[in-house]
This record gives sequence, C-alpha cells and structure tokens, in this order.
Amino acid sequence: MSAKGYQRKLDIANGLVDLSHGSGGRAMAQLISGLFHQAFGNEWLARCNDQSAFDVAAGRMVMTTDGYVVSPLFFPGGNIGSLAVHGTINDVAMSGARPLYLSASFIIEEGFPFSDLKAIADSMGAAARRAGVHIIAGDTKVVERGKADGLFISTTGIGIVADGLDLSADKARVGDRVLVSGSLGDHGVAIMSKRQNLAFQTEVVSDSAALHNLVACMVAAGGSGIRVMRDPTRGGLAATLNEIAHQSGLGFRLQEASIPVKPAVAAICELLGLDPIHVANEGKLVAIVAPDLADAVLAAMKAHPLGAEAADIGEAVADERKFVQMATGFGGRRIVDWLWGEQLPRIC
Amino acid sequence: MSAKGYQRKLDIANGLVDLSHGSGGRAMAQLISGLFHQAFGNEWLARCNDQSAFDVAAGRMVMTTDGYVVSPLFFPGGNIGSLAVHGTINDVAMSGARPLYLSASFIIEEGFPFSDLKAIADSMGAAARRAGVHIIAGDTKVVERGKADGLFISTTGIGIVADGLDLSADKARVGDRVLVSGSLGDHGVAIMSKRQNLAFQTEVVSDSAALHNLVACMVAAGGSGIRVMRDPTRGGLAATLNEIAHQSGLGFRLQEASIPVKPAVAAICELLGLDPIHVANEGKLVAIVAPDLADAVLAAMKAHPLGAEAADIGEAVADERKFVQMATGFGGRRIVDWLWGEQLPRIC
Amino acid sequence: MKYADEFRDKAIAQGIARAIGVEVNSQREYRFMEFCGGHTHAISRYGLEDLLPANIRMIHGPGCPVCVLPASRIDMAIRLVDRPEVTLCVYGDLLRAPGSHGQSLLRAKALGGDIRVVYSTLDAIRLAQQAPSREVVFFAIGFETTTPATAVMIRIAEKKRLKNLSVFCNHVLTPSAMHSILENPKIRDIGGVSIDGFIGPAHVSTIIGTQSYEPLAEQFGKPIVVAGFEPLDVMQAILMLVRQVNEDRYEVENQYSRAVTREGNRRAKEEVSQIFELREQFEWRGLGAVPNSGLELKRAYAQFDAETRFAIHDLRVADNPACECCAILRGAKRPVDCKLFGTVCTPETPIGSCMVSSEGACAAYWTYGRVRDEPLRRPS
Amino acid sequence: MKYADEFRDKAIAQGIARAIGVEVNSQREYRFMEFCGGHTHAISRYGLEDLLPANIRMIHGPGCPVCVLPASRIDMAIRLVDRPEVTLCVYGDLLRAPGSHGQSLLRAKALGGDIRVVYSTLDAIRLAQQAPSREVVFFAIGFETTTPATAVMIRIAEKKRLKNLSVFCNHVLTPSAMHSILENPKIRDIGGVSIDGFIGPAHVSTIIGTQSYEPLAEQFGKPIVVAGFEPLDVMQAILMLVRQVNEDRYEVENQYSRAVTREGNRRAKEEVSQIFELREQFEWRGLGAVPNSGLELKRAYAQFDAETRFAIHDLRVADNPACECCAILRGAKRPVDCKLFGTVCTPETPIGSCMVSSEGACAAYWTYGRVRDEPLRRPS
Amino acid sequence: MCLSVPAKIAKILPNDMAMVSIDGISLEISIALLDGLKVGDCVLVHVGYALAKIDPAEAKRTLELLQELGSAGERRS
Amino acid sequence: MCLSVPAKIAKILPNDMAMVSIDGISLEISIALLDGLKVGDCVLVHVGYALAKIDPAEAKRTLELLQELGSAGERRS
Ligand code: SF4
Ligand code: SF4
Ligand SMILES: [Mg+2]
Ligand SMILES: [Mg+2]
Ligand SMILES: [Mg+2]
Ligand SMILES: [Mg+2]
Ligand SMILES: [Mg+2]
Ligand SMILES: [Mg+2]
Ligand SMILES: [Mg+2]
Ligand SMILES: [Mg+2]
Ligand SMILES: [Mg+2]
Ligand SMILES: [Mg+2]
Repeated sequence: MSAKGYQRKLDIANGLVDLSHGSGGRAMAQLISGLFHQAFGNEWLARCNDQSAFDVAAGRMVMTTDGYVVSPLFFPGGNIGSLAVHGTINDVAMSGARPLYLSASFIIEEGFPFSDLKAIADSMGAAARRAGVHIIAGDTKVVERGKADGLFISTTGIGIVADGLDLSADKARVGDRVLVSGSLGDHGVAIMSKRQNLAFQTEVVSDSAALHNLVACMVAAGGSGIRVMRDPTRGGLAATLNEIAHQSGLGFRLQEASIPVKPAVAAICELLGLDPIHVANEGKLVAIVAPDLADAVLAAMKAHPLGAEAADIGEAVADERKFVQMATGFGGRRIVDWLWGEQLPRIC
Repeated sequence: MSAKGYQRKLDIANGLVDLSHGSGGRAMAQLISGLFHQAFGNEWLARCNDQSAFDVAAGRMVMTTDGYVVSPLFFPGGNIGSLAVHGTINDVAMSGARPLYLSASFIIEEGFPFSDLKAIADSMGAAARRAGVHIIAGDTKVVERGKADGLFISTTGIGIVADGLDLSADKARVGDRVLVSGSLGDHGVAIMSKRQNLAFQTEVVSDSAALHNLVACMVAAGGSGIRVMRDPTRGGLAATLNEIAHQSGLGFRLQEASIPVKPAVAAICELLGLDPIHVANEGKLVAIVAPDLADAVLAAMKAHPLGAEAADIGEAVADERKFVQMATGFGGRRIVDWLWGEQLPRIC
Repeated sequence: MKYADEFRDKAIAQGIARAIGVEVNSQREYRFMEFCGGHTHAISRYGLEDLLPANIRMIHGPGCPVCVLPASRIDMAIRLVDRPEVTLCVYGDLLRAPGSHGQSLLRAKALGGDIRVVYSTLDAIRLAQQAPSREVVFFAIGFETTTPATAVMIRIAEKKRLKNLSVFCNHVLTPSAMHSILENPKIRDIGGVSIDGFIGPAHVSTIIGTQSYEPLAEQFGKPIVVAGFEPLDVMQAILMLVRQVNEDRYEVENQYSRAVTREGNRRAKEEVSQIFELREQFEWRGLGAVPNSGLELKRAYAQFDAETRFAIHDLRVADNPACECCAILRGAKRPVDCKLFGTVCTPETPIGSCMVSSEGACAAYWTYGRVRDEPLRRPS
Repeated sequence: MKYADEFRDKAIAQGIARAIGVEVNSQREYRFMEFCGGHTHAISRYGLEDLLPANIRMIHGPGCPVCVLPASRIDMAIRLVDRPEVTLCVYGDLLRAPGSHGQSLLRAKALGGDIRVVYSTLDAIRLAQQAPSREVVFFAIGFETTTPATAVMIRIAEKKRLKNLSVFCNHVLTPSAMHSILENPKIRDIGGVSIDGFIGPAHVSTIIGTQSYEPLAEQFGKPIVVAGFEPLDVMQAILMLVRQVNEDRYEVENQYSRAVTREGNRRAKEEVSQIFELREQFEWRGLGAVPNSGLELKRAYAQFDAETRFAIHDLRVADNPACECCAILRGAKRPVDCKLFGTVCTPETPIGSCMVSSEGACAAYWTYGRVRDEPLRRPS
Repeated sequence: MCLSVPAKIAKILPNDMAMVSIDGISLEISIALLDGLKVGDCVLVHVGYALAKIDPAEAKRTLELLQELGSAGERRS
Repeated sequence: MCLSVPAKIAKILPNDMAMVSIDGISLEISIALLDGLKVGDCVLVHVGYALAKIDPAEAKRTLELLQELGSAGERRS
C-alpha cells in the first residue's frame, strides 16, 4: 500500500470545498497540490515549503498587493482569477518595474464547487504564464457558509525596476501631459451588465489585461520623462488624477472631448447616472509625461495593441487647490471630483 | 478653503465601515490615510503609490503569503492584526531569512467599527515595529454585510536569506533530530476558549509571536546543520511532520513524553477529544537538525526567551511509508496522522 | 446617443449664447429659476454659466426629490429597516440622504439592515417573489415622472396577489411646489427681487403635460418654458424666457415638444389616479408643509401602504440648524453662503440632502461650480 | 489531570503486562471483546497491543454510536436540513458520517444547510432561544451515557415553553446490543470460535450500573468486567478476564469502582425513563435490526419529536456493499481485510462509519494500528 | 432622480415589456405606460419604464430652430 | 462519543449548574443528573453534564491494587 494510495482522487466535477479543506489536514494538502499546484505548476510550489526562494541581482524592487472581491466571479472578459493576476501585475508595472513573482491567498466559502475553483485557478495560471510571471506562494482558507461570497483572492506582486527609473506620484510637474492608454469604463460596465438588478446586455467586455509590456514600450520611448503611471481601477480616472494631484500638489486640466469612451459605456452611464471617468478599468493606464516626450510616448503606446486607442487628454497645471478640472465638450468647465459614495460595489 | 479642509475628520469612536469606504472615492482614501497609514506609519506608504520600492543587494530572497480569517478577531494574547504580522514573518523566517517587508490586504465587512479596525491596525503596526519589518503595501476592500465575517487580512512577506543557507523540507536526513521550540497547542486552545459554544475559561493565551530572532540564534548555532524549519500552525505538529515526511521521503519517530504540552492544553484536548499535536501554534517552530548539531541548536533555543521550553522530541527514520510515529508515554506505538476533518475552524 | 448628442453641440451652443447676449437688456438682471434638479445638473455639468451673460442668474429650485425629503422620512425608513422581517428597496440616491443625528440608510445598512438598491420597481416585485418570507418595502420617492412606475408595481403586485410587498410613499407633485413658491413672497422674492420666470420640468412634463402650468403662469404672471434636459434645450429655454420677459409675456411655452405635449401621458396619469390620492399636506425640506403636494395610497390599496401596515408615524425631527438647505432650495442663498459647505458637509458626509444627489444645489456646486471659486495660483 | 494521569503510568503498565504474561495459559487463545469505542480508542491510542501477550486478541465491538448509525439515519437528517426553517445541532463526530450516495452532513452544510456543531444539549437550548423563528433540531445520538443530557434538554425546553426545539432521536441501548451479539452464533462465534469475555462499558455503566450486565453473564456464561477508559483500567480488566477464564468463572466484575456502582445513576435513569420509551426495534449497522435496542420520545413528548413534527420516515438505503464495517463491528474481520481500507476509504473520505469516529475500528486502526503493518524499510 | 435616456424599441415582449437598444446596449423595460408602441419607435426610459415617445418630426424641428438661432447669434454678434 | 474527563466542582451555580475546574481550565456544566454535589467533589464530565461522582476511596483502592499487581508482575517475571 503506497503512501500515495492512501488518498481518494479529487472529484473536480462534483466536489465541493468544505471546512476540512481549510483545517490543515490531508484534505487541504490534497486540494492545494491537486488543484492549485496543477494550475500554477512551477518548481517553487513543487517544493511545498512555507515560502519560496529566488535569486535577485542588486537593484531596486517593488512590492504591491490587492484584494479581489469582484461579484460576479465570472464576467465577460475574465474572472476573479485572471483579474487577480492582471491587477497586481499592473500595480507592479506602474512603477516601470518588470513583474517577477506573485503570491496568492484564497479565502473560500464552504460549498464552493471544485469545478469553479479549478476554472479560476487555471485562468490564474494561464494569465501568469502569458505574462511571464510565477505564482510562487499561496495560501488557502475556508470559511463557513455565509461568511464570504464564494471566493476572495488577495495577490501580492514583486518586480524589479530598471536602473535609473523612479516613477512616483509626487514627480508630476506643471505642463506635463496626461495620457490614457485607451477607452475608459469597459471593465466596470462589463461587471455591471452581469449584476442581477441591472441585467442589460452589451458587447462590452472587461479590459482586464497585464500592462507590463505596454509599459516597457513606453519606458523605452520616454525613459524618465514618464513621471507617474497609474492604472485607473476603482474610482476610475477621476480617483487616479485626484490622487496624483494631491501627491504632487498640482491641478489637472482635461479636455472631455479627448477622453476615449465607448458609446455603449457612455450610454449605460447616462442611463444609470454615472460618469465614465468614475468607472473602473483593469487594463488601462494613465501616464503623466514630460511635455517634450509626450508625443513619443503616445506614439509608442499607439504602436502596442493594448494602447491602440491611447490619447492625450490634458495637462498638469499649477493650482494650490489641487483641482482636477475639465473643459466640457460643450465649452464649459467642471470639477472632476472623486467618486462619492458607493455606486458600484465590488468591481474588483 | 484649503483642500485639506474639504473633509470631515474620521470619527473613530462611532464610525462604521460602509460601502463607500471600498469604492475608490475620497472616503476610502481618507480611511486608508487616516487609519492604516497612521497605524503603520512609514515612508513608503506616505508616498501613496500603487506599489512601494526598496533597494536590495544581490542574493537570495523569499516570499510567502497567508490569509487570516480567525474567529473571534480578538483573542487572549492577540488579535487578527498581530497574528497576520507574526504568522507571515514566521513563514519568512522558517527559511532562515531575515524578514524585511510586508504587504497587507484587508477585506472588511460593511458595518465593521472603525474603533476595532484601528485597534487591529495599531497592533499590526506595533507588531511590525517590534519585529523591525515594514508594512509597505496595502489594499482595502469592503463587502456587503453578510459577505464576510468582520475582517479578513492577507499578508505577504519577503525577506533575505543569509549566504549559504538553503533550508528545505526535502533536506531532512535519517538520524536528524526533531526539535520544537516550546509547548504545543496554546494558540488553538486560546481561540477555542472564546468560541461561543465552548466558553471555557483558561489562563492559556495565544503564543502568537515573531520567531525570526529565535531563528537567527539557531542559525548562528547550527548553520546549515538546520535542514528544515516549519511553524506548526493549522494542523499542528502532526501536519508539519507529515508534510516534511512526504517531502523528504522519510519517517519520523517521536517520544510522546518529550513533547511539551501545558496541562491546561492537555486537559481541554481530552475534554473535546482532540490531540495537542493537531492543535495550532502561532509562535512555535519545529526544526529538523543534523544529529551532531542538535544539542548546540537546542541550547541556543533554550537561551532565547521564545525557546525556553524547547525540546528534542524525536528523530527522522528510514521509512518508505513516510509514517510519523510516536512512542506513547505508556510504552506503545501509534501513528501520528494528519488532522482529519474540520475540528477547529478558523484558528488563523 | 440619438436625440441626445445632437442637443449637446458646442458650436450651436456658442451661437445661442451670442444670441442671448444680443437679446438681453443689459440694464437689468434676469432671474430664472430652473425648478428641476435635472436642469440644475445640466447647467452645472456642461458649465452653462460660463456661456451666459453675467446679468442672467439661474436660481436652483427645489426640484430634486431626494433634496426636498425631510430627515423625518429617512428616520421613518430606518424604523422600518429595524424590523427584522423587512427588506427595504431604494433607489441608489437615497442611501446617503441624511436622517436625524447623523443617521442614514447607508449606516443602517452597515449596521445590518436589509437594504437593497434597485434600479426599477420591477426589481422590488422580483425580490418579493423570490423571498416570500420577507416583507419587501419599496421606498417610493420622486415627482410625477417616477410615480407611474410605483403605480404599475402596485397594480402588478395586486394581480400577482403578492402579500409581502408594500410601499413607503414619498411621491410629491411639482405644480403644488411651484405654486407654493410663487404664492409666498418670502420665498418668491429673493433679496426683495422676484423671480422673472421658470424653466419648467422636462420629464415630469412628459407625464403631466404643459397644461398643468397654465394656471400658474396666469395667476402669478410669470413665464414658464418647459425644456428638455440637454444643454441646448436649456440654452434655448433661457432665450425663450428672455424674450418673454423682454416682451412682457407670461405664457407657458414648450421647448421640449419632441417629448412633451399639452396633455401629457394620459395612460400614466390614469395609472396614478387609480392608486394614489392627495395627502392633505406633505413636508418639503425648504418649503415646509405644502398643501396638496404629496400622494398617498388610496384606502382600497391600504394593504400595500407600509405606513399603515407597519404603523409607522410621521416623526418630527429637526434638521441641522446650520444647514442652509432651506434657503438654498428656495434660491435665497447659494451653497458657498453655508458655513458647513465643504468643511463639515461634503458629499461623503452630507449634512443636508442638497449635498446628496448630484442634482442637489450644493452637490452640483461642489462638483461643477467650485472651479470658478478662486483664480489659479502658482503652488508655493 | 487527577484521576486520569495516575492510571496512565508506564511502569505499572509494564508490571501488569508481565503479570498477564505470567497468568495466561500459553496453550490457548483469549478472545475478548471490548464493547465500547472508548476502550477501542484507549487500546489503540496507548498501543496496548504492544504490551499484551500474542495469544490475547482484542476484538473491537460495536460500541461507538456514530459507527453503528445506519446511513438511512444520516439521510433522514439531511432531509431535515433541506427544510429552510431547520437548524440542525449535531455533535461534531457526526459531520463526516456517511449517508447514502456519498452524502454527509458536512456536504449538506457546504451546500448551505444550517448545521451547527454543539458541545452540549445546553447549546441547542441557547440556539433555540436566540432564534425563535428557526426550527432547532437536535440530532440526538449516543448510548446511555449521552441520553440523559438529551432528556434534561427536553425537560428544560418544556419548562421554558420552547416551541422551536425538537429532537431527532437515535439513542441506543448497550445491553440489548450485547445480548444480540451473544444470542446470535453467527455473530458471536468468529471463525467458529466464540468470544471468551467482555470488557464492559465505562461511562455507560456509571448510568446503568453493573447490575445491567448480570443477566447477560448468567444467560450466556461469559465473564464481563466493567472497566474505566484509562489504559491501566483496561490492562487490569484484561487481567481480571484472564483470571475468570482460567478459573471458569463468568461473573460481572467492576474494575471501575471509583465511578460505577451496581445500581448506577438513579436520577439520570429517572430523567430518561420519564421522557423516552423503547422502540420496538432499531437498525444497527453491523447488527441489523435489534429489538428493544433504541429509544424514542414518549407520546406525551411527541411535540419534541422531530420525526413526528416533520413527518420524516425511516428510509431504507443500502450501505456500500464493499464496506466490511458490518463484519468488523461484529469482530469477524479486521480493517485491513477490507479492500477499501486506505485506498477509497480514508478518514477524509470515509465509506463506512467505522472510519469516521476515532473510536471506530477502522479509524483506530488507521491512526494507531498501521504502525505495525510492515517492517521499516530503507528508502530506495 | 428624473434621469432618462432615449432608447429605440427593438422588440415588443409579452406582459407590457419591450427590449430597447441604446448605442449597443440592450435592456428590457416596461412599456406599460405607453400605448401603441412599435419596433423602431424611440422612447424616453426612466427607472425601467418608457415614459414618453419621442416625436422625430418635433425633434427635427427643434434642432433646426436651434441651428438657426445659433447661426443667427453668430451672424448678429 | 463517550468522552469524559474528571473535574473538580469549584462552585455550585443556580439552575443545576456548576463551575468545574480541570487543570487550570474552568468550565460551566450542568449538574442536573447528580444529587448532593458539593465544592471539592470530583465528577466525570460528559457533553457538558456531570455523569458520576468519583469516589476518592475507591480510586485510591484501585490504584493501590494496580501498583500491587504491577509490582507482583515485576517480581514474578
Ligand atoms: S452645504 Fe450642506 S449643510 Fe450647507 S446648505 Fe448645503 S447641504 Fe446644507
Ligand atoms: S475501511 Fe471503510 S469501507 Fe472498509 S470496512 Fe472500514 S469503514 Fe467500511
Ligand atoms: Mg495594489
Ligand atoms: Mg459572488
Ligand atoms: Mg490595484
Ligand atoms: Mg499558509
Ligand atoms: Mg493601481
Ligand atoms: Mg505562508
Ligand atoms: Mg468573527
Ligand atoms: Mg503560515
Ligand atoms: Mg489596491
Ligand atoms: Mg508555516
């Protein structure tokens, strides 16, 4: 009787996560090796240590983390798994760094189907492989029914910054251009389209994507002329620019007419009383770029598939009130404020 | 009217987390800066970027992650915050590495009191400062009432391994000694004592503690004679040794009489039909050490306050069945199996 | 978006702005009240004030149902939610509306109240069907635009014999409020000067028709132009008002003829009149108790009336005394005149309900108006 | 722990082991059945088999209430849990007990069933008081040891007029089961050889007293020694059985005199007899339908009987045919004789209930016995 | 609160419901408040109900007037 | 299932309840099944109920017998 024999195979098709899968026993070990390690398959996880080791060259690294609580878990253009990989890769990439490794912590509600978990883990594995990063550490917790919403994932990413690059929100300067890599609000609208009490149909799918290759092209074109990059996720473009305004002590002046928004996204926003600049993106970035390099960076963005619709939407201005303002398509001016309240719960 | 003035102060005493604190708006930004940054206070978070950068020397690093879903959130000897710091530091430290940086992802249930959140964040900050590590990245999500259990935290840690050290579970060898750093089961019993349907009183408190300094003393004494270290958390000593047995292809033979267990822990285990070797610890470690260095390492452990009750509890043996067995205090033999089932949900 | 984008054309807008500039009498001021929050929003959102001559002053009226809802009604809803069997369905705008003592439905939800944001009354029906053991209460709010949707819901609930759906009714009537403003010189005449004309509601008028305003124009001698919510609609309406004033006319004119008729939507009016009847009076924030300005369910539909069903009674609670909402809703003050604006009162922590809805005067000023507050300065 | 640690002394154990070794007749085999899972657990947990002479064979009896519960009773409980109003309270051991078709309460819980692990019947009372809108059902299981706690719960519920608490009763009687084993030669005589004596239950006997076993010893001519659950208690009981066998005696002896009397716990017996009465028969896994071996609530307490209240009927479901539980529970086979042991059937995925409770023969062998399976080999 | 957008009727459904489309978005709404709608009609949608039918001729007329006023303003200024 | 541990009565509480202690652990249990318990008595606790009182004299007697049997075994082997 081999030790391996002392175990029944995971029944992916019919199995459900139960409390035993979180209690540190053999059921947990089997779930981790039979489902997660299968999906993420790499040498680090195979060693089954409490931590994974890797060699680094001397230099500058970055670390970032995000929790993913999106509802529903599967949406047009992705699922919580691919989102959790892309989102954290993007936060690494926004420093100009090359993402290297991810960790993933899973909090699973009792009763969650193995089949969904496998689909999600598989898309994480696929997203990581496509991006050339490795998921080298993980953790699984199971909570009682009614104490979570199916599945939450927290991922942490680390990456390495090229020599001489130091992007930071406090580096924006008066006159810098504001570039966005594409149309705004696609992710948020794709999620909304699947929410039970809205249930509209649209061809808009989430833009969820890993942006580090786009970033590499931008860095090649703009170098340290790129002052700041951010991915406008929760709170959308408005939140991102307000944050940067506060950190840099500047204001921004945008041209509404230059901001790319898909007609369907604009329409659903009007219907619901939202503003596309408040809606979440998961595969877009905002870059604040020195004016003399803005055109070169914009051209580099447009040359990359993920930046084909990139646009220059405005500039940094001196304003001790740190207002983000916008010239409306109609010729008036308005403030672009942070999102108030709670309009779109759980888009990421 | 200063930009700063455009905000009412956080009402820590009476405030509750609501959905607006997770939506990417100003309420979220205020919660993060007014509560988390206050508690963790360091230069990285102050820059408010999507990621934090730090310099590294060339060498070997480790990364680890854990989710914390303990219930109740506050327990004798700590709370979910200090636990989330200690637990992840320990997983870093078990590689022999010096922990450097942590990230923390918070998933908060709507309605959670600011005051509890502050107490938890403050203990995280204090635990990190005591341990000399920095929480340099964070994320906050808010989910609807009934979609979480108050608060979940996922932390990820990275650290740097001293030259020449390469601990791994597959390195255990026949004849190696098994050392534990102190009495088993304290954490699990402390948690159980606060569970509504048990409600026994005990002076046992969680052993939650950061072990990296103890580890440093052990490494100084034993160097690469230390083959493996693990912190026996969920699933206790039994899970840890079974894991190592499987990874190294060995068996273990333990002496029950040598295993330190507090009388109160033994008593509550008998009452509930549990075994202390299955109960979780959060400030203990198991080390598999080459026989010639075991005494030196044990002496180093005993000289450290967190290892005062350290003990040599057995040895690695050749066994292709990879059994962990134990000579009972009574003179018989038994298998030390993984925990079955789900006895103690949410001890970490 | 067809029938929307065409009415947002910048070039035409600039032409009309110039036309207005040419037609205004520069010796006088024109004070127009846009009754509706929808117009307030359009004016602010598109920055129309940047296009209008300085002597045209737009006064924001009380036409936002969330803004005029007194704190007592929020408190009553919170009492409902405190009942463990109740699921309260609300339109999203209501979550942050302030009750007394810093309460709100958002806080009640965070404290465990079962509150669901719905997009439509049809969602409330679905919820009631899905959870037969719950008492689903729909927090009905809105002007004549929104009332028919509530009426249809009750009719469907009756047909489906839904026993667990009821309505907490806060529907109010536009003409009554306009009458109340015009009738009361303290309200009507701001700083001793009276309002010169009204932009009449867009979507309300699709239901009630322009004829509803004729008695008002006649009785008080004020021009009323019913206008759409697109910025060009508003520009045109302003031009039409300027012309009436200049020509001493006081007619009801219909700028929004693509959607509004003199009669309105007969079928919708029938639905409403079958189910609702006038309350003797209803409390409006800013206007006080206005006679015949609110609706309640007819006696025959009492089983659908949450106020009857759960025996909740009108609570009198004081609004925050420092909040200038009342004066602002009457056009007597501007948001910046309020000491709390932007310090204690912000969209995240609103003190008055004008700071809640994006159609509220304070919120609109916060989002769109502040840009004109101060000149840009070089950062120190 | 006082009254426990003293009875775990290794040195004394070795002395008694030698005494047994001296006293046994090496020409014969001694086959003793420990009826109780508690003894099975003690024997395995402390490795007593390593201390006993080879010609003493301990046969694990059916004395684990979880192990003898047929799959049908788990299926019935799952039916209860399927009712949205029901909260089922269970002792933790039951969660993994197998119903039919791979079902279990653990899976029912994962699928959304409201199942709570309780430590005591007092927890069920508290739950019923806290959630008056829920139907709290207590899954009562256990021998005479555990039945009084259920009886007290019902008495309290009656006194407190709790209308939402009931009992799914699975209490069974030890002497009836022992009688059934002794009476049936197919069961009693394993491989044609009969059992030489019994170790009688420890905690069951604190309630029913040693007198309950006297008719059995008399009728079947078998010695019975009631013994405590500490390892020295078991060692002493074995020595006492060896002596009775050697001396051809068949008495009921009481090794556990510090807690057990001839009469038992009169008050506990009264509590039980007030509320429960005998079922005509009850199904035991391994023994089949045993007459007068189970309890149900008296008619006067029918309102507390979940089977009546929710009209759930006994389901006949087949156990997995490959599972050798039945033979193992009768002592006719050993766990390793089962083809499923350790491959398909493990503690995480038990096929039979003997693999569930740590007192079950298969589980005990899994945890404690496998160590003796094969000699240690050098890893390749 | 009185938010409303113009939408085109794409399909009439049973129970006084209809599928409408708005710039590539499809949405199911109630048409209980309007009689005689047909596919291709444009309506104003408010909280899931069609409130009013848009009259294309009137819309054209208004737009032409606006253009005229606008260019008149331009000429005169 | 028949798990039970010996515990000492530390305090008699109302409603047939008592506080017992076991090696530094305190636990509230029901004593509805036993009459006449007093502080200092030892009982067997099972699923939150005291099942039986432990007789110290009998315990001592059993232990002495065990020791005697043990040493007899030792002598004789
Ligand atoms: S700013 Fe706030 S407090 Fe002041 S009037 Fe407006 S709503 Fe009221
Ligand atoms: S190993 Fe499993 S299947 Fe086999 S007899 Fe035991 S419980 Fe039944
Ligand atoms: Mg991040
Ligand atoms: Mg979900
Ligand atoms: Mg992010
Ligand atoms: Mg872990
Ligand atoms: Mg980001
Ligand atoms: Mg870890
Ligand atoms: Mg909790
Ligand atoms: Mg860990
Ligand atoms: Mg984040
Ligand atoms: Mg660990």
